[in-house]
Amino acid sequence: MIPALPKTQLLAQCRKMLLVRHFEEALIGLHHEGRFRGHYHVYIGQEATGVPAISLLQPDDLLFSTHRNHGHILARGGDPGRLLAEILGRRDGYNRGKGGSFHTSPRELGFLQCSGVVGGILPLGTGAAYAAKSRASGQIAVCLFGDGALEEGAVPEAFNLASLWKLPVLYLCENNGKYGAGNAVGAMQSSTMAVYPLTDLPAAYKIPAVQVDGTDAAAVHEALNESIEAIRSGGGPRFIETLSVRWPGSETNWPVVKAPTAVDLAWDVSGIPEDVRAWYRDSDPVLRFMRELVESGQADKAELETLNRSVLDQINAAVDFAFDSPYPELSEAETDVFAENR
Amino acid sequence: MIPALPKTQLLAQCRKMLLVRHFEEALIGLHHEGRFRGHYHVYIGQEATGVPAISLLQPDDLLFSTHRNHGHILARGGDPGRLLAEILGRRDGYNRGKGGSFHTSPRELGFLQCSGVVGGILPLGTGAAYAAKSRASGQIAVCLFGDGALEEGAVPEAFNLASLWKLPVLYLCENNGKYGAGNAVGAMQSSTMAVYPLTDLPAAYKIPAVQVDGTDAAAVHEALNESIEAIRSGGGPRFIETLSVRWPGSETNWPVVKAPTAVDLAWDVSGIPEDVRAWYRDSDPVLRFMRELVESGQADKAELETLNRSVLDQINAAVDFAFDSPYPELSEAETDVFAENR
Amino acid sequence: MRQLAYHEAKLEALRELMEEDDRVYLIGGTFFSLSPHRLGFAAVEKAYPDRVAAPPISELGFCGLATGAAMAGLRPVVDLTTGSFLFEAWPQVCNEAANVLYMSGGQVRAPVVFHMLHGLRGGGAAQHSASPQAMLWNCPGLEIVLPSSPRDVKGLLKSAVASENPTVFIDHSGLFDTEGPVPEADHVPLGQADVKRAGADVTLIGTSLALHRALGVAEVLAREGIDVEVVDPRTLVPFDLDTVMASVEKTGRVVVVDETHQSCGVAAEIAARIVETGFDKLKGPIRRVATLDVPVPYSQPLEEHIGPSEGRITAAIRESIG
Amino acid sequence: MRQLAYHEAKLEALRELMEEDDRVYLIGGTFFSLSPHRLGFAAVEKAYPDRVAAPPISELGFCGLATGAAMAGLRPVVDLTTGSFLFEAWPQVCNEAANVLYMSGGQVRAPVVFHMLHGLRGGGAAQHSASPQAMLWNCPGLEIVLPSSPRDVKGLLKSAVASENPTVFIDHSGLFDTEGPVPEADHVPLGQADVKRAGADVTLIGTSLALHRALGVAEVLAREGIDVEVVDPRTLVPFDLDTVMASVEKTGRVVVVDETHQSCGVAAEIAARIVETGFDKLKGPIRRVATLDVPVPYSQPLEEHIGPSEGRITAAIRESIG
Ligand SMILES: Cc1ncc(C[n+]2csc(CCOP(=O)(O)OP(=O)(O)O)c2C)c(N)n1
Ligand SMILES: Cc1ncc(C[n+]2csc(CCOP(=O)(O)OP(=O)(O)O)c2C)c(N)n1
Ligand SMILES: [Mg+2]
Ligand SMILES: [Mg+2]
Repeated sequence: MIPALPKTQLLAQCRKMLLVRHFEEALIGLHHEGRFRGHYHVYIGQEATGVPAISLLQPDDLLFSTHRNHGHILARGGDPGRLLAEILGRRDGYNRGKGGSFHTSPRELGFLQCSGVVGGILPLGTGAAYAAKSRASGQIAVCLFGDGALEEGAVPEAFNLASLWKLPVLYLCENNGKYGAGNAVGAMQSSTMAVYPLTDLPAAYKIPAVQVDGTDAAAVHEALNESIEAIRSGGGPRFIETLSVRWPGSETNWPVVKAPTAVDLAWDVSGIPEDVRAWYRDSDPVLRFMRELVESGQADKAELETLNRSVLDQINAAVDFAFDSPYPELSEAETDVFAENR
Repeated sequence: MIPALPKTQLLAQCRKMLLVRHFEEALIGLHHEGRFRGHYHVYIGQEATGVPAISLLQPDDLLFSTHRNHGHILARGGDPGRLLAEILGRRDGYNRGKGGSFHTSPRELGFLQCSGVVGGILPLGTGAAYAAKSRASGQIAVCLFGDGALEEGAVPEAFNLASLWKLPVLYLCENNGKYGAGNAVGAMQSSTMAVYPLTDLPAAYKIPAVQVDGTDAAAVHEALNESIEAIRSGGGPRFIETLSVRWPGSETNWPVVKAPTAVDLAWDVSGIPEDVRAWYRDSDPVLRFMRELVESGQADKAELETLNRSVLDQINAAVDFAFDSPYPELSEAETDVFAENR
Repeated sequence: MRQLAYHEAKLEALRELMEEDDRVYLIGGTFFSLSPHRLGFAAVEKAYPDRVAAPPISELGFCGLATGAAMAGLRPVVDLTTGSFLFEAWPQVCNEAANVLYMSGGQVRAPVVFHMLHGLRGGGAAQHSASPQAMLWNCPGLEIVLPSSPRDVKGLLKSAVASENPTVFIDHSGLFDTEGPVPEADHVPLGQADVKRAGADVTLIGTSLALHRALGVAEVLAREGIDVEVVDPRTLVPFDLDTVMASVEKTGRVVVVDETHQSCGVAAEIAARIVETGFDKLKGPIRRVATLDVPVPYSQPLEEHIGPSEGRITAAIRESIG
Repeated sequence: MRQLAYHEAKLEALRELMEEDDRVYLIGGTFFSLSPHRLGFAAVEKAYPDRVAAPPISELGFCGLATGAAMAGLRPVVDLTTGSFLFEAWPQVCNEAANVLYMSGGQVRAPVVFHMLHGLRGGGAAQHSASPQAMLWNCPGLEIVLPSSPRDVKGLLKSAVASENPTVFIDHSGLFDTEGPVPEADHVPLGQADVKRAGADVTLIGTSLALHRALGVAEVLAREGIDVEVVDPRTLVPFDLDTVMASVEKTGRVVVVDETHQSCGVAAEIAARIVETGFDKLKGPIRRVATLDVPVPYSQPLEEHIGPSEGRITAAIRESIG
């Protein structure tokens, strides 16, 4: 379902979902063309989690993400040009080219760290919440991470601290492993996590925890809304697990786009290669959102086509911007090791 | 209650409990006399856990303990002379003086590591169980550790591995914090652990977990018996939490004996200083065991007095043995860094 | 000038920090481990109950928490008690705190202080006696502070907390009862070595407790007419090579005394820098007096044997002046 | 002699180990990270489904598990993929595995192998590019192996697994496609350095991928008549100082090329040992070409700039022969 919001907001969310999707598809294309090196991870399939979730945060809230951060940055209003420039290691990237894909982290948007260490942000985000509570700033901290993080001991340690000290932190666990690789058929039990459902782990630490369908924007909106309110009113940490089905393009370590996203796919997937068709039909959150927008009368296909084209234009401009950006000066390699002490 | 066992076995358990108790009291005395240096932790108050628990293991089972290991070693049949020699850093210590109190670890008794890193043995013990299962040796691994260990991330990581791979390991968590320092009055909730009861944590990992009174030898015997059987028959890991009340002599970091243990204290605590009397009356597992032995007709006080005297004699001999043992040669400092490769 | 014990100067620094800057939060430990001086800390705890937190036994978690809190505006000081327990927090310290400023391209600072005691402490054995400063020096992005005197512990602790960077502050329990002058209003910046004893014949470089052994040996050898200059770098990062080299140029002979294990230890780095910068000034090899490359034994005579003892320092100096 | 690629020789070692010793268990990873050669490992996995385990993302847990399994009689080989993830397991590796033999007084052995890739890998950035061997060299009780050739990777991997001690086996993805001779029945013991190129003018010491850069530079300089000897220690612990010193005695000039960060890095220790042992043989300072003391930047030109590049090696050699 779509969230109960005014049309302008719904279209803004749709736009962001398309922005994420097209950004990632373009990125994969650029990588296949050999136009940048390095490992990267795409957010395809999780757009209906990140976009509504992040739309509910305040401007001064503090965000932490992982290697799968592109979607979060764009959902928060990040500039695709500067994001791509960072992924290319260019001077105009958010981190001046020093961070790259995993670590792009726009401070101006409230991002404090995007860590490539699985589980690493949970203690950090819990600490940001500690600062917020200590200074009564009214901020909350949000940790956006994958299901795999719960296998790292850092995570239960963070849960314990957050629960004991009633810290204003939201743990948003994006479980993209539903029916995915490594999982037993027909079950959600992962081959590498004995705790099932995952919400049992935070629950053991007395952190209220819920599961929602991460491809259902309305469900995400509602769960987040409730949790954020509880956190802001001093209720301590909350945990939300959002479920999505792994995008088949990421079955290998180097993603492949077999079916570029287009508006009409929302109603007709027959043109999509058979081996991946089911995902686009049943599990694609962007196509679903567009379908629901039309079904609920909030938009017509033509509007969506216009929106989609404008997003594609924006991506093209971003690609140009990023490739026009030069590499940093070599001297940059030796700056930012230490901040100057006063 | 006392376990349903033949008298000889009950007296043997009583003897071991007294051995542990008198060993620790003697040790505290020696430390106060300045006859050795270094930090150490005593097992007083937990005798009715370690003694019956360890009596149920097979000779080739694999044991792992912590800084609070003296009781485990003696319960397993360790020689108090060699244990004390180790604590004094002498050549005849189990580890030739290189380990000390925390790390005394008689391999011949099945001990593989006594670690001073809180939580450190849980991955190790889980690994020994992995070896046992891999080689179908029939052994089980036993990790003996305190409630504090559950605060370390290593522990949930170990739980996950043991549960996923159905490893033959027993996690015996000795919670000596009942009503103890750092805990809220009248509750068992620790100020440093949000999970309560502690068994909720292994349970989240689908490890069957029970709580028992760790000062009740029969309860410990029964719980261990059942768990060990389940583990040996391929049922995977088990978790047992035993509850005991922290001995008041260990309220500071350097223990103090305010009332040396004697048989008749089991029936009359009036001679014990008032500030610690309640513990000896209500929570002392050794006095309780002796009381129950007599009440159930398995022994009379005179037998216990004889037993007690013989234990004290053994301790005296152990002290002499340990102090007669020389320090290691200085060249020993540079051996055992590496085992020779063939 | 007033004289204070090291533990008094350190406590004074903690008190003043709490008083002067409400962004300072203390997390964990007693800052004096199990020593009786921990009672002094209890008073600070009582005075600022909301700004002193006793965390669970979760070093990885609470070092990460402190780092995140620093990113979000606090000035947390974490006490890990023993340096060995820093290992538990290694990924948060070496892979998060140390990297965030750089990998964010200068956007995010993590002005956190990690405090701990290091080294041979008398019966600490293999698992409680680490001196992690050498490993940490191999991890760019961390400042490393090693006070050795009452004046330094106060001044450097205040500079560490004032610093914009993650700083590892490493004490030694063997220093707590040292006495020395502590000026009322004082400033000891990071990155300024201190010549603790002037001399002409040989340069002895040492930090923390080992520095005191070096000073003791220097006094004894003075009676024989051997004039030892003792230099205390005080901080490894930043490192004041100029002061060290000024001494080396004068003496041409160098002994480095240090409690980290020898291989890839602090003494190795100091030796390598001196060779690179002032090979021509050297009259002979640089000698290292470090902890032997063995895990720390429990037994007292063995523990004493492996450390940078006065006997080994004396021998190294004698060899050095040939 | 037959020629194999590094990845083939390594895979052959893994296969033979599994075949020859049923105590060998493989835990984690692919032993070839994300490279296409991981498909070769998939075949081993298939052949021994009960002896190859895919653990959760719990490096601390599974390194401890492997260590405990080794104590109890197995010969586990753990793959951590990237050296940076060894940080997660630091307490189990440096405070449990490294210490158990010593602190048990020789009673308990932990013959476990920790395998990982190290170093600058092209876009790994600050958190995926660690070279932990320098930090590990400061932790007594661990053997450290750094192969650089097809022959060495096979021989050393077999020796590492045969060793009675915990061993850290450190690969570099940049080596996988290197070709070289690999004798059918071969033995490469730990602790034996290898002169990879004989020369008379200057001694170049290097390990792992950096060794190949050193060899490349040596060939180029040979055309100018500069005759470089290239020595590969192959293992840091045990370290073959004799072979290194034999070369130093011949040339009197030393450059150490290494990919760990410079401060307290591998080059520092090698330099310090040479100075201690053979100061009189040195004609000038020992030069280090190590990774600059900065976190690893993502951007390609910056990453190339901070590593031990051929340009920097060449410059160091030229300075050295002055
Ligand atoms: C400490 C650590 N161990 C291993 C890895 C390698 N790694 C990168 S992504 C990943 C899987 C993470 O799964 P999940 O958290 O579910 O995130 P997803 O990629 O599915 O979004 C792993 C194991 C890592 N980055 N950090
Ligand atoms: C990793 C680590 N952190 C901190 C310590 C210091 N320490 C020693 S004992 C102890 C308390 C342990 O409590 P518990 O596990 O309940 O054992 P108990 O002493 O109560 O038997 C602590 C924190 C340690 N040894 N290891
Ligand atoms: Mg996932
Ligand atoms: Mg306890």
